[in-house]
Amino acid sequence: MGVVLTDPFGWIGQTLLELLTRLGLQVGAANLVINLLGAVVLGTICMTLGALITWVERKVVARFQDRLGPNRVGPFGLLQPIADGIKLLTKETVTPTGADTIVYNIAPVVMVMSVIGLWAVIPLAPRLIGSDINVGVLYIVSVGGIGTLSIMMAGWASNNKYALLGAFRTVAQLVSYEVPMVLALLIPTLLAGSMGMATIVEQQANVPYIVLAPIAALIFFISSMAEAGKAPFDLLEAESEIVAGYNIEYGGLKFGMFYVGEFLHGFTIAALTAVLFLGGWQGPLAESYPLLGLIYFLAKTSVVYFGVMWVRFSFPRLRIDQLNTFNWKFLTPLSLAVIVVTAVADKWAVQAGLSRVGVLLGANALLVLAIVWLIGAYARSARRRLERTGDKQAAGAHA
Amino acid sequence: MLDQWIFAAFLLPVGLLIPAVPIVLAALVSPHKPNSIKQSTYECGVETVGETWVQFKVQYYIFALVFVVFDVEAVFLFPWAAAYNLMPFYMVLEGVLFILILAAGLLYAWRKGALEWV
Amino acid sequence: MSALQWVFLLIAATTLVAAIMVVVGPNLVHAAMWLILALAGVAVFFVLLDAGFLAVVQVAVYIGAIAILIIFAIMLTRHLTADTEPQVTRSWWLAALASMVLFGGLLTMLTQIPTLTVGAPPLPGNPENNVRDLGQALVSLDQYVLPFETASVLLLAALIGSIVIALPPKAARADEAES
Amino acid sequence: MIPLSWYLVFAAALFCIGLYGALARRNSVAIIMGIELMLNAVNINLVAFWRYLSPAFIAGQAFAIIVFAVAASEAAVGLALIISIYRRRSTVVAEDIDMLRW
Repeated sequence: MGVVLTDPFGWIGQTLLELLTRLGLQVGAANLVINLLGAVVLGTICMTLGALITWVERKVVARFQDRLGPNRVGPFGLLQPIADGIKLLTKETVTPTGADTIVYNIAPVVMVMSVIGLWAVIPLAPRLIGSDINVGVLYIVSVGGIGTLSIMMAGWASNNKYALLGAFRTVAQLVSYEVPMVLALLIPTLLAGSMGMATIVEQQANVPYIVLAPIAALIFFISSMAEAGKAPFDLLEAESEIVAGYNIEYGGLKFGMFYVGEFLHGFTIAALTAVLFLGGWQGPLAESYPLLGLIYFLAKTSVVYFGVMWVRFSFPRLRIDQLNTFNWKFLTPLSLAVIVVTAVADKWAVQAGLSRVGVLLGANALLVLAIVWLIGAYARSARRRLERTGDKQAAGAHA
Repeated sequence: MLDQWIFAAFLLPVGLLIPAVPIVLAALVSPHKPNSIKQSTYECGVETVGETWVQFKVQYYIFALVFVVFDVEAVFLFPWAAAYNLMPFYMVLEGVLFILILAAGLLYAWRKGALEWV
Repeated sequence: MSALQWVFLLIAATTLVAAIMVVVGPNLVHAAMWLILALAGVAVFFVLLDAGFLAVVQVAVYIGAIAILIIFAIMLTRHLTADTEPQVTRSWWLAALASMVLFGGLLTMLTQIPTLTVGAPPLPGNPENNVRDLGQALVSLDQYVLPFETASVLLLAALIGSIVIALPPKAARADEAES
Repeated sequence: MIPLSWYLVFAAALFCIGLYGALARRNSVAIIMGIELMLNAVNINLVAFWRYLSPAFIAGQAFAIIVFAVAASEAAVGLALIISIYRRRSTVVAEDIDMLRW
């Protein structure tokens, strides 16, 4: 019984292994079966979670807008996702004429795969991680990139101008925001000295990286929100203003898959932020009681996810040129500056024997001051230019 | 080393199967009464005019281009960052030089107006 | 035949079929999709070769970036009549012959070398440190620091060059904004 | 265990397919796709030789990364050229692009 508390996941694996070898399987084959079982379980949990999140999000947005939200089906409307699923399941599947049928049908599946695949490298609890590969951070970048591709596929295969145009714009936004996201991912790698996700969490035992690199954490949070297509970055499928973008020709469950994939992506970026910057499963007593670590991880993820929803329901949409300018002229240079400052300051702190936390926090604070000054200077010059041209126009009107 | 990849190697196909199963199921249980109006391209009720493959602005390509260059840059920087703790100061500065050279590229694109949304 | 060998053969067959579809298919966008599949197959080979870093880089750079660039380029240069024109040159049989001859020559050359049937030696040191060694090698003065910095200059040159080439002049851009 | 020759045969086949694509296709974007296949075949060879013959030296992987950078630059500049030519001449067929022919 003590084992169950101190190492429940190892115990489950061991029990399964014994069971399978007793059934006559070799150890290697039994390990394969256990991995397959784990993958199926994790994938199913993710999918269920994706459906559940639609309920959470609708409930939360209702409270933000002073409404009740779903409350008819089941207690608190909890069975709403199931009702939605059944409704989508029985809808007629319509494939538009001229569509590239195979690509059209594969696209939503690939979309969901790219999100579920991310969970392979997320450490859920101490010693509980699907693939503890030593390139975990880059794995996230590459699997996330497949999602971009699925949008391109969906837009192209629909044989619809607006779908294709929407896909182009969405892909342009996604690849743009991928640049600061990837650059921000360099910071945890640099601080932990490893790309393995499990190692990154272990290195945050004393200080989570949000303390050491608050700007990088914010950049990652913002740019991955844009990656997930959450408001205020969702104007390419602004439901309330224009018809949806790349997925306009999709209906029934295929559309549902895009929908679930998007919601699950939102939750996944919250989990990634929690793992990379908030210490993942780290917390008091987590090391000795892994179940507690799982609870810490889920709690941190939920807090970040609430933050995502908060931003989403509070801010209006950006205009597309603002969105673009914000990324290329603010986030990308800033993330480059953050890397340079962090790399130099951290090395200097170690060599001078100063406290790492103090030096890095100081460096970040200096960077924030520099940004504020720069933006202020830019705004002043812009105002002056506007006044000058405004004067000229006024003079022209008089003459 | 290879063992660590097994889970990911299973999860990716499973991630394909899990959404595929309901979609196939839906195709089986849902009604199927196609007609040409229903199948037609949805453009807010207006009849579709011309080819779908209209010409697009080159600006999209420029963004993808800048992205490719920075993606490859990050690929070079990740091993550098992973080895950061073992490095003397001058090696860190080499990485910084690498970043600065590419920052010059970003600056060029900015001045040239390649980063404007048109 | 071990399980690993079966995996190898399966992936090799998939990749080669995908590669053939890339070069013979009439539809360019489909060719790009097949190219993506072929590139993914190559990524699996990198995993089998214990080069996990290169595998994820392969997916991130080739599938996540270059493939998107190629699809954009296909869409931007799409001809209305593209699918009806012949996709290969008149002397395509010459190209086929040349590739066949090259493949045959390479095969005979490979059979001449007897040592190629050996298995892989175990990786020295801790394989987990693979990426770290690579990172150090890239910035060590006596190893690859010159190629490393040259690569950044190359990328800078590529960025500037392709912006100069692809960006239309300012007047044309104003026209394009209208359309 | 997988012998080294398997990787080499596979890479040779991939290279030859890419070569055929680069030589025989008329569309310049398709030619670039063929070239990408060839570069991939080269990369497999580099990594396979590193793994089987000299795993102690990191050279194979370092070379492969440089090849990635070259491939990305090549695709970026090449496709930019194609787009630029398309804008002037409305063609992407390699045979018709003969501005440099005297």
